[in-house]
Parts: sequence; C-alpha cells; structure tokens
Amino acid sequence: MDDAGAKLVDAALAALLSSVDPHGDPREFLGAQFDAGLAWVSFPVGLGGLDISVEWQTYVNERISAADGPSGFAGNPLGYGMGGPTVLAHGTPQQQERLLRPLFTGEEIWCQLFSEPSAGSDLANVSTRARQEGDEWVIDGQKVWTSWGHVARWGMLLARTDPDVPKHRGLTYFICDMTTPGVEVRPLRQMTGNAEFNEVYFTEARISDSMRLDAIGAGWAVALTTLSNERYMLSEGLSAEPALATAIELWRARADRDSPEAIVLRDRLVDLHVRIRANRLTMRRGDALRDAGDVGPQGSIAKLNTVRLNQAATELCVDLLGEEGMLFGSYSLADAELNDYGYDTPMRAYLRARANSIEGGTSEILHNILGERVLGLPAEPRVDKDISWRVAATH
Amino acid sequence: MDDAGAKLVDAALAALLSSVDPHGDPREFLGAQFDAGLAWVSFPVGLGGLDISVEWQTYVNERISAADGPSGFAGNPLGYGMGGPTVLAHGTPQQQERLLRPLFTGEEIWCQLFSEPSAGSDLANVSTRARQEGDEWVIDGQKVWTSWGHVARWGMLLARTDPDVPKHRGLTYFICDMTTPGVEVRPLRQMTGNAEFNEVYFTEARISDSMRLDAIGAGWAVALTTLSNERYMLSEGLSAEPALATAIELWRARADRDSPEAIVLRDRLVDLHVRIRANRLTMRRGDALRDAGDVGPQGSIAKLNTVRLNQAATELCVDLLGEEGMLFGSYSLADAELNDYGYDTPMRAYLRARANSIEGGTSEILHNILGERVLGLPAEPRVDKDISWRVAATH
Amino acid sequence: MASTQPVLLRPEHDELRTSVRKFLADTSPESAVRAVMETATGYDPDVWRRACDELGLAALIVPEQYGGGGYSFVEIGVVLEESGRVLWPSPLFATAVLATTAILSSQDLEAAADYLPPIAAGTLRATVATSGALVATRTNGTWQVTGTSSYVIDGHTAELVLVFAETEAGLSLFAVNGDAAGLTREAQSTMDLTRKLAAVCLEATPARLVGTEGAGADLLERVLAAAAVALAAEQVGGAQRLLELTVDYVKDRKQFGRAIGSFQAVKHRCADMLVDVETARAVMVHALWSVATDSDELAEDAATAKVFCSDAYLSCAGAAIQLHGGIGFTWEHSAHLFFKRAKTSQLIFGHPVHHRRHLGDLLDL
Amino acid sequence: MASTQPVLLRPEHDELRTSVRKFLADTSPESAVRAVMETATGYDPDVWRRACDELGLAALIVPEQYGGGGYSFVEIGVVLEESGRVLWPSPLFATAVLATTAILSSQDLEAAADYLPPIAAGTLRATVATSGALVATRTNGTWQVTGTSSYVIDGHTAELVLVFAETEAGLSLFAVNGDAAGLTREAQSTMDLTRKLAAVCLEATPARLVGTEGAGADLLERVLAAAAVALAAEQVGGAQRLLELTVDYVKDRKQFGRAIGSFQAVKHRCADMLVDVETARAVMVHALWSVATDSDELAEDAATAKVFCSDAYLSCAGAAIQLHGGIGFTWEHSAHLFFKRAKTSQLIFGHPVHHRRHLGDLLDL
Repeated sequence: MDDAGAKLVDAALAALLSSVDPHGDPREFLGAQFDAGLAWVSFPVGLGGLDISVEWQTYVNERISAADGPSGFAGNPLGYGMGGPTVLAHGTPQQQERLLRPLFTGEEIWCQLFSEPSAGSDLANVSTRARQEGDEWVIDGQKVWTSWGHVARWGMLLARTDPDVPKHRGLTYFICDMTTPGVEVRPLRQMTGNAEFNEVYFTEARISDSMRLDAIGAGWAVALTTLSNERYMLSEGLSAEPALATAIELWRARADRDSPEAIVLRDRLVDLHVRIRANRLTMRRGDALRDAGDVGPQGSIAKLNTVRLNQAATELCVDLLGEEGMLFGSYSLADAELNDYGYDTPMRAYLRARANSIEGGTSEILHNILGERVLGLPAEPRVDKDISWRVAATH
Repeated sequence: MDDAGAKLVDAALAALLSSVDPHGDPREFLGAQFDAGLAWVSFPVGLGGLDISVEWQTYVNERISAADGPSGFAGNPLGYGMGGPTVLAHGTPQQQERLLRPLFTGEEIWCQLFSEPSAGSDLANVSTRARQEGDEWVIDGQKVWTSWGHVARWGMLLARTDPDVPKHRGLTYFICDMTTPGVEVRPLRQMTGNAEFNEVYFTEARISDSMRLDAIGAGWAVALTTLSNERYMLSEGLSAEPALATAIELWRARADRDSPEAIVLRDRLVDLHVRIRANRLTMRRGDALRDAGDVGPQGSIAKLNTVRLNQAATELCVDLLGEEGMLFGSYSLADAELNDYGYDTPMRAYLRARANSIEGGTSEILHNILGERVLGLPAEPRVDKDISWRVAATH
Repeated sequence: MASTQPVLLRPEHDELRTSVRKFLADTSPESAVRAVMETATGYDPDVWRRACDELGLAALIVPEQYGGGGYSFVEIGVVLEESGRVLWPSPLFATAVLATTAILSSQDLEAAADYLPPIAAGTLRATVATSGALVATRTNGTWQVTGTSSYVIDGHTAELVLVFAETEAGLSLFAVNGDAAGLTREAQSTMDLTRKLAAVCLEATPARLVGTEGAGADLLERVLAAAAVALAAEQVGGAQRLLELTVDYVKDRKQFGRAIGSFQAVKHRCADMLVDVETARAVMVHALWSVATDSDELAEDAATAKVFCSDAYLSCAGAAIQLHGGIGFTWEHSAHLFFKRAKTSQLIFGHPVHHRRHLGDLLDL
Repeated sequence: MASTQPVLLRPEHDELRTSVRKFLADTSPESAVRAVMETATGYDPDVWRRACDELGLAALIVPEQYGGGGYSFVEIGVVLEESGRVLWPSPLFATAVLATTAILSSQDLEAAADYLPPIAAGTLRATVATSGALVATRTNGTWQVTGTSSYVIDGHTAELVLVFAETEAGLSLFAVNGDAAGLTREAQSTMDLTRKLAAVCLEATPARLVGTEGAGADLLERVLAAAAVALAAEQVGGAQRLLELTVDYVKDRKQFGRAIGSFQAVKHRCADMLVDVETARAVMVHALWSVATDSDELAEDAATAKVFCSDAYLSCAGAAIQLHGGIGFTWEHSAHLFFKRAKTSQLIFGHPVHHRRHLGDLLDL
C-alpha cells in the first residue's frame, strides 16, 4: 500500500464526504461514492474504481462507516460481492456501463441462478436450456436456492446452450432481467419456517443476446469467477461467534453452575471457545496472507471449521437450556421479527445451522477441494468426463 | 437344538470325560475329543464331528472347560477357527484325514499367508507366484502380518498361478509346509516394541500338488471361506471390556474425584460404559440371531464399534493417569512378561489399540462392506475390473 | 454386567408390528401427520378411537381384570417403535405409557379400578407431570395441590393429569381431573410440532392421592425409567425410517454421473447410520425386556437407553439432512420432522449429560 | 477477544528456518534420531555443540549483554517447529526455553550474569522442574531444598536444575547444581524415547534462591505459559511433517488399481489433517507473538495453544498411522515416533482438560 494510493484515496474520500451528506439519501451517497471511484477501488476509473490495490477497500469502508455512511454491500450482497467482479471480468463496456452503478447504489438488486434440483454439488450439470432465436435467447427450466430472488432485478444465469458437448463446455452465462415475462419466483420454506430462498421457474422467458456475458459456451469459466467470490463472501458472512456469545450468556445464567452437569457443559463451552478462537485466528491469517498477495487454503478451511463450530455452538445453546430447548417461537414468523443474526431464539439458530454444511459448497465438496486442489491428491475416476451432457444425463 | 442332538452330545461327553483325564496331557485329551466327534460337532463323523448343529459346540466347550479340560482353540486359534473349516469345505478326504486331527490337538499349529506389502485392503492383488513343475509348485514372493508364523507347521497360502487373467481368477490356495526349504520367517516389530507378526519370504519353496486346496484358479473362493471365519473370530477376540475395567479402576484410584477435571473425565468414562454396554448387547443380539439361523450385519458392526471403543477406552486410561501416562514399561519386553490381555501397562494397550482399525479389515473396508453388502449401495467405479492382473499391476 | 435379559423380540411380535404398521399407513400418512401437527390439540380423535377400538392400543399393558390386553412393556415397545417411525401424533405415549405405568406402579387398587378401564376403553386420555415443584396439603380430608409443571406431554388436552407433589410425608402422586377447580393449562409452542407440551398450573386444586403418601420418589423414578425406554423405542423407529429414506435417496440421486451413494463420503456415513440404528436397537429391545420383567438393572438399562438411543437418533437425523442436501433442509421434506423429534426427545426427561451423571452414581463411580 | 497480535511470521524467519532445517537434515536424519533415542543421555553432544557454535541455538533468546542472540520468542518458535518436525533429541527445549525463560523472568540480574552466558555458549545444560511439592529452608544464610519432582525434561543430564520450592514467603525459584550434595536423579522410561524425563530427588540439597523469595507462583505460571507455546511450535512442526508423509504415501500407494488418495475416505481424512495443521499454525504463530510481546492475553493464548495444538497433533498422528495401514504400525516406520511425541506432549505441563478448566476461570466462566 503505497503513498500514491494513499493520496488518491484520501483525496477522493475527502471530496466525497464533504460533497454528500452520509446521513442523507443512501442511494445518492452511494452514487457519489461510485462516481468518486470508491465503490470497488481496484476497478478502473469511471467504473466505480480508482485502479489501485484492493487492500484500500477495507480502509475506505472503515472511513465511510465511521462517518455513518451507507454500505453498498449490505443491501445487495450478491450483486456487490459476486455480480460486480463478474461483470468487470467478463462484461462488455456497454454492460459494465449499464449495470455497475445501479448495482452499487442498490437500485437494482442481484441474485444468483446457478443451482438446480439436479445440479447441486455437480453444478456443471445444469439443464436449464437457452435456445437462440435471432438476437434473443429463450429460457426454459428451473433454478433453486435463489436468495434475494423475490426482490432482485437481475439474475446471474447459467444455462445450457449446447447439450451435445461435455457438460462443462455447453454452458453460457446470461444476465437475466427478473421482471421479464416467463420468469416466476416462488418462495421456498425451510425447516426453520422461514423462506430465505426461492425457486425460479423459466417458461419461454426471453433474454436479449446483449445480456450474454462472454462467449457462447464460455459459461463455466464465467461461473468460476462468480464462485471464487462466493466462497470468500460466505466465509466472511457465516460465523459461530454469535452462537458462542449466546452460549456464554446461557451458561452464566444457569443457577446450578457447580453441579456436575454444568461442569461437563462448561468443559464443552470452553472447548468451543478454544476452537472458535483458533478459527478466528485462521481467518485473520488468511486475510493477512491475501493482503501479502499469497492466497492460501484458509478460506475453505475456515468455511469447514465455521460450519462445524456453528453447528456445535448452536447445539450447546439448546443443551444449556435443557427442557426449555424443546420450545420454539413460531414457524410462521416474518423475517422482520428476527434479530440482527436473523434469529429470535437459540432454537431457530440451531435449526438454521443445519444448512451451513450444505449451502455454498457442501462439506463433502470442500473436503474434495482441499484434498485435490491444495494437497494434490488424485481425483475420483470420472465416469461422465468427455461424454456429451445429453448422453451422461440420461444414462 | 433337538433331543437327538442332546443324547448324542451328552453320551459322547460322558464317554470322553470318563475315559481321559482332563488334567492329563492336553494333546492326549484333545485327540480323544477329536475322536469322540466333539472337536467341531458340526463336522462329519470321523473328522472330529458328530454331524449335528453347530450350536452344540458352545455347550461342549462349556462342559469341557468346567471339567478343566484343555481348549483346541487357545493354542492354535487360526488353525481351529479358520484352517479347519476351510479344509473341511474345500479339502480332499486325504487332506482332511491328514490335517484335521493334529491341527486340533495342537501338534501342528497353523498360520495365514494372505496379506502382502502390495495386497492389503486389496487382498486379491497378491503377487506371490506359484509355478507348476511336474506335480510340484514352486513358490516365490513375500507375505506379511503373519501371526503364529514363527511356530506354525502349516500355512494357508494364497498364491498367483495365472497372472494373465483378472486378479480374482488367477489365484490358487495351498497348504504350505512352513518347514520346507525356501520358506523364511522374520519377526516384524511393532510400535509397541513387541513382534506379534512376521514377514514370510518364499524363495523357490516347493509344495506338492497334493497340498493344493480345491481347483487351480479357485483360490479366491477358498480364501473367502477362510475370511468369513476370520471376521467372526476377530469380533470375538477383540474387546474393549478390559480397557473399560482398567479405566474404572484408574478413576476410582484418583484422589481428586470431586475436581472439575475428574468430573469431566467421569462423564467420558460413563459415556464409554454406555457405548461398550451397547456394543455388548449388539454382539449378544448377533449371536442370538445367528443361533436363530439369521446372520445379520452385527458382526461387522461389532468390529467397527469395538475398534472405536477400545481406542477410546485405552486412551481414557492414559488420560486418567495424567503425566504418569508419559511413561512406558520397556520396548524390548518378552511377550511372556505380558498379562492375560498381552499388556503390562495401559500405555502398551493404548499403543496396541492403534492397530485395531487396521487388522482384520480396516475400518474403511468395513464401512464399504456395510454400505454395499448390507445397505445395497452401489460400488465405486472399478478401474481394475476385467483387466489381466499383470496389466493392472503395472499400470 | 452380563445381563441375561433377552436381546431379541419374539415371532408373535412381528404380527403385532405388521398390523400396527398397516393401521398407521392407512390412518396416518405423512400428509395426515402434517395436518394434525398444525392443530392445537395435536391428535386426530377419530384415528385414536379406531386405534383403541380396532387394535386396543390404549389397553395394551392394562391388566385384563381392568379390561386391558394384559400385554407386557415389550409389546407396547413394538407399537411405540412403529409410532415413532411415522411420528404418529396421538395420546398413546402420555396415556398408554406414562399414566398407565404410574397408576399400575402405584399399586393403588381403587385408582386402578377407577382409571384403568376407561383408559383401556380409550375414553379417558391421561398424562403425568414429572417436573416442577408442587405442594399438596390436606384440609379436612381432601387434598389440594398448588404449583406449576411445564413440558407436560398432552398436558393441555388430557382429561386426567397425574402430578407429583410434596406432602409432609414426602413426594406423592396425585390425580387431578382435567376440569378441576384452579387448574389452568397452557399449550407451549414446541420445536417438535408432532408432540404437544403444556404448562400445567394448579392453585389449591382438589386432587386425589394415588398410592401411598410419601411413596412418590420411587414411583417417579419408575415412571421416568419406563418413559426413557419408551422413548428409546420411538427413537429406534424414527432412526430406522431415516436410514431407509436416506439409503433410497442416495441410491437414486445422481451427481457427477454416479449415484451419490457410490461415493465413500456418502456411503460411509450411511454405514455409520446403520451402526447407530442396529446398536440402538439392541439396547432398546434389551431395555424393553428389562422393564417388562422389572429387572434389578432397570435403572442402568433405562439410563443407558436414554443416552445411547437419544444420541444415535439425533446423529442419524443430522446425517439424513446432510445426505439429502438442500432438499433435506426444506419444510416439504420429512427429514426435519424427525430431526426435531430427535432433538426434543433427547432433551425431555433429562439430557444425556444428566443420565450419565445418574448412571455414574448407580455404578458407584 | 479481537487480539491485535500478528498471525504471520516475517520474511527473515524463512532464512532462519532454512538454515535450521538444513542443519538438522545434515546432523539429525531419522537414523541418527533412532540411534540417539536408544542412548541413556538422549542427545548427541557433538550435534548440540555444533548447534550452539554454528547456529547459536542455545543463545537465541539470551539477551546480547549475556552473550546471547537477543532474539525474541518468535525466533525460537521457528527453531522449535523445525526441531519438532524431525523430533530432534537435544537439550534445546529444557535449556534454551525452560531454563532461560525462568532465569530471564526471575529478573535476578546476578543469576542471569552467572547462568546465561554459559547457557548461551552451550557449555551449561539446564532444566526446570515444574511439578512436585518441594520445601526450602534457610539455615545460617544458605538455602536447602527437600522433595521430589518427576517428569523433569532432561532432568538426569542437566548440569543445572531450577526447582520451585515453598518457603515461608511462598513458592520460590531455586537453582541447584547437577553435582549438589543430596541430589539424586533417576531417568524414567518414557513412551516417547526422543524426549527423556527424570525424577529429581532432593534431600537437604544446597540451593541458590533465584529472584525474589515468594515470587515463584507468577514465575511458574510464566514458565508454564512459555512451555505450552514452545510445545505448540514443536507440535505444529510434527503435524506438518505427518501431513506431508501421509499425502506422499497415499499418492503413491495403489490398491484396487487406484492411488488410495483418490478414495474419499482417505482424501477427506487428509483434508482434515490439513485443517488441523493450518488452524494449529495460526494459533501457534499468534501465541509466539503473544509470548514475545508479553501480551495481556498470554495466559489465554497459552491455554488455547496447549488445548488446540495438542489435540490437533494427536489426531494427525492417529490419522497418519491409519492411512499408512499396517506399515504405519511398525517400528521401522516413523509414524509411531510422532504419535508417541504427540500423546506425551498432550499430557506434559497439564492435560487439555486441565487447561480448559484454567481457561474457563480466566474467562470468568
């Protein structure tokens, strides 16, 4: 982080904060932040950036939140965290021009249209079809696990344009207007009773070829750009710390802290404290390595750790409550009634945590990634390699 | 278990115990027991049996041990448990005539010559060669993990007679005279310092074709007979009960039983007690089902449970000793100095238990067996199926 | 240590199992369970009536002289396994296990004569409140109980509530009518919608002493032991069902061109479910015989069953959700219904940590 | 909670690591380790001398005014990681970590001036006895210590033994010469042959008070904290080595026509080893800085390191044996040497159960 960067950033921040009121209309402020090149500082000038090292973004965010300014991430996390970088890496100047600013200001929320009922861990197996008709594409199929789908204007859509080549090669990536006729979003209720996710149905929905990202058949490469940003986002978003804090409160609230039962639970609690502290240090280590330009395996490692720890910590909370742990607020609760972490009781957090080891890459897939990409262990024999998707899907 | 059987058995037992002194020369007694058909009651008359249900054997053994008689199993477990049944199922009358009686009396101890450095979990991959020369076979190769090898007269040998067919089809089963020139037995020292096992080297060792068991190329089928008896034997032999008893003693011996540390260890101890009791009931259930003629998966389940439990129980013993757990008797200890369970200290038992999850089928293989044979889950894609062993082994 | 209790069921138990399974398949498919779990009462009166009339489930362990089937705890164990297998929401557990066991164990012949015949006939739904600190006082010959007990199974719908309250002679069992003065019941909103709990509040509520005054402590221990073993039967039934659902799914579900059940990560976890189920079954069947024969080791067997079967069921439920992937986390899929039952049945009547402590005491550790 | 201690080493540490690794590869290959571990003294005097002369390992954290390198605990952590990686049997841990830390922390300038220069020069091998109940009495000006302390690292060979003994003022640190009257040392036969332990018995043995009388309790806590963090560095070095050995083996070892590392059961267990190693490394590096800067959170960081790194090392060692199959259980293979170090370094200076209790107290739980 050099002085040149420091000068640029400080100047831009000063100008921004003096010209727009951080407490005013957030969209106006975010628009000005984009124009000042402080949206994604590593992006080119004119596209929300200053073309400087990404490390400066943390500093910018701290300064703005210190001034009570709004966050471009909070209201549109998938857009800011995944959509922006993907459009920058693979989009045309026109697409970047059209999409980035309203994405950052939150005028246009984004969602992700990758997973399907038959394309979960095997993401490249998507069967949603895109057929070209003149300068339009006609989409038919179904997507699932779409968070933000019910409020999104744009969806990052991975669709199959050529079923007759091996599955990774027949995919194309589109930016889909969620308001187009033929796109139907249905909420998907979870075991918590809440509906964070949606199913999205496409019936002859039409997308202009101008909203195709990168080449026809290049969809998998584009999707990998999106996914690499997803895993990083998740390890940031998912945390066992709130559950640990709750467990500590609940343990302190027990009247029988000297009983053998409580002493055994205390040992579990302290052990969790140790492992969560260890995981926190691992994440800090990963960030420090990344800042030093060395991307280690800490991201996937932290995801695996965090999943186990959050499931264990939320369970300990319920166990600390004993019989009271059998109670549950309501299964038909509006999300509005939930607290910052999205939970009203430790029991809801406990149930919600069951999905941690599935969402954003199952723990099984993460083990494969660590074993194969980090340790260099050989892959499983692949039975579907080099066969056309149509053949593989029907065998 | 019908009355006819009862009459037969009681008569034979009465005759045996009245004619031979159970406290006398064990070989003489065991010889008489064989001749009385009480060696393997389910075997044919004249071959150590009475041709009646195997369930009577337990009764016979109880009666004889009540009379302080010797055991045909104790001094030659592999021979009695695996060799006998294999010779009966696949041997010629001459072979049965020659081998069974001295096997049971313990005059001729048996060992197993299956595993090789490159044939562990993948047992059918044996590379020890047997080449036919006239009415003899010439053996070259190496076997490993051979317990009793240093004292055995006969070895159950699985050797490759045809390298040019798929691996399961090119194997032949021999009864190898361990005193033959060209057979060298070397003790194999373990991490405990003891040497329970041996390596066996074959250099142009010659076996008469009359000691071949079943047809040329039928070795794998014969080996399966041996193995089915091995798994049963192991689940009988291996037990976590001694370690649990030790752990209970060690916990009771602690002066600080009211300390938080001790209370936490006590919870671990009781949890082990619960799981070991549960495993004991599972084994009893397996036996009861077998007696009722229904062979369930309890054998493999008990092996998996017992392995985990013995490793956990022996570790708890060491943890209960605290710093004293850092000490170790001697790594150059004669087996004679060991107690009934083969251990002088909990630390030796702890180290020995590391092998439990490897010997007699690794826990990974047992999981495959339960998943595929019991639950009917599909096997892994097999890359070495239907290829000649020679090709598969060199690729 | 080497108990001689049986570890197998008898052939005749298969017939009982078959008829119960068929009855529940007809009357309580998952759609019906989901409908009933959304109701306030939490059971279907018609199905319960048929269960009593056609199969005599409420009467099973009631002695014949009280119009019951005179069967042992082993038989009701078989029924509970089937009811746990489909999460049957019904008065079975509270009425036919808890209340019936409490009344029988109290050795109060009058109470037995008054309460057991209607229970057997299915015309009286009862329950037992095992927690809370209640006090009973006698004023001119009649007992009055005051205090609150929470987490009472079917406590808001039971027509007869048996409670444990302290008298000068010690803990004692009392019977309280559902419509008694000063009795208020409040349904509690539960994680497991297929099993309703209520807080039962008594204010100088007239009650009838059941059994000997002061004999409540032993009675409570006996009821809790039976409850733990009955839960174990439900837990094994549920875990077995989860194993079947999961194995079917991973055989059918393809990813990367293979059934996911062919991947060791999935296959081995299924194998661990099998290990849990089969081991829990051995513990459970043995404990059923132990209750049926009033074994000396009943306390140990009950604690062992509560610890082992609770944990086994919960880990099977966790594995089932994981191996089903996202679909296993949805409301539409049945996995979460079992998961919630697994977790709550681990917590009710004492967490395994508590039972390990208790077992340690029994083992003189 | 949000500590600001660094979680990375510095570039210059790589140079130190490289030179130490090369030195140990030359002087302590596995064959040499196996030879030394069968000796009574348990170290190679020539190698130790070269380590002191060529690399100044004994002098590393000794301040320059005492002829030391004046480096921080972070640097010795790097050396310990390398020494743990090859299970180097040497006086390093007892002399350069335990004794040096005790003397430095005692702030006894005379003792420092007398003992640190020879320690730095490699001419004095020392250790600290942390356990046992010893008593010190002063008779006409000279102290005498009586009592026994067991499990003292290098206790049978150290030329200077620092012991903690009770005086009227409380626990205090004393220095005892290896040839002092009434001092007997007995080697204990250890599970881990690469680290020798001894019982040290003092009978009215003349001793020198080090630091302030009665200041021993804080001093002992400080020494134990440093010891726990130093162990963590060794543990991470050993676990990292086990991961490398195992990954190499499962890539090479074929069964069923495939490298066994391609099977998920093996691959995922290797991944879990990686998770353990990388997480333990973050904890360890952070704790090294915490010792080096005498952080307020040192006690918490040390307890966290002892619990986490001990367990991580042991599970890596267990996995390494399992994934090597039968060969991993043999005396010839190196896996068991690491396994024995892993288990004993989990037990020494307090089992994780003890450190969790202590940490709970620190966290006011």
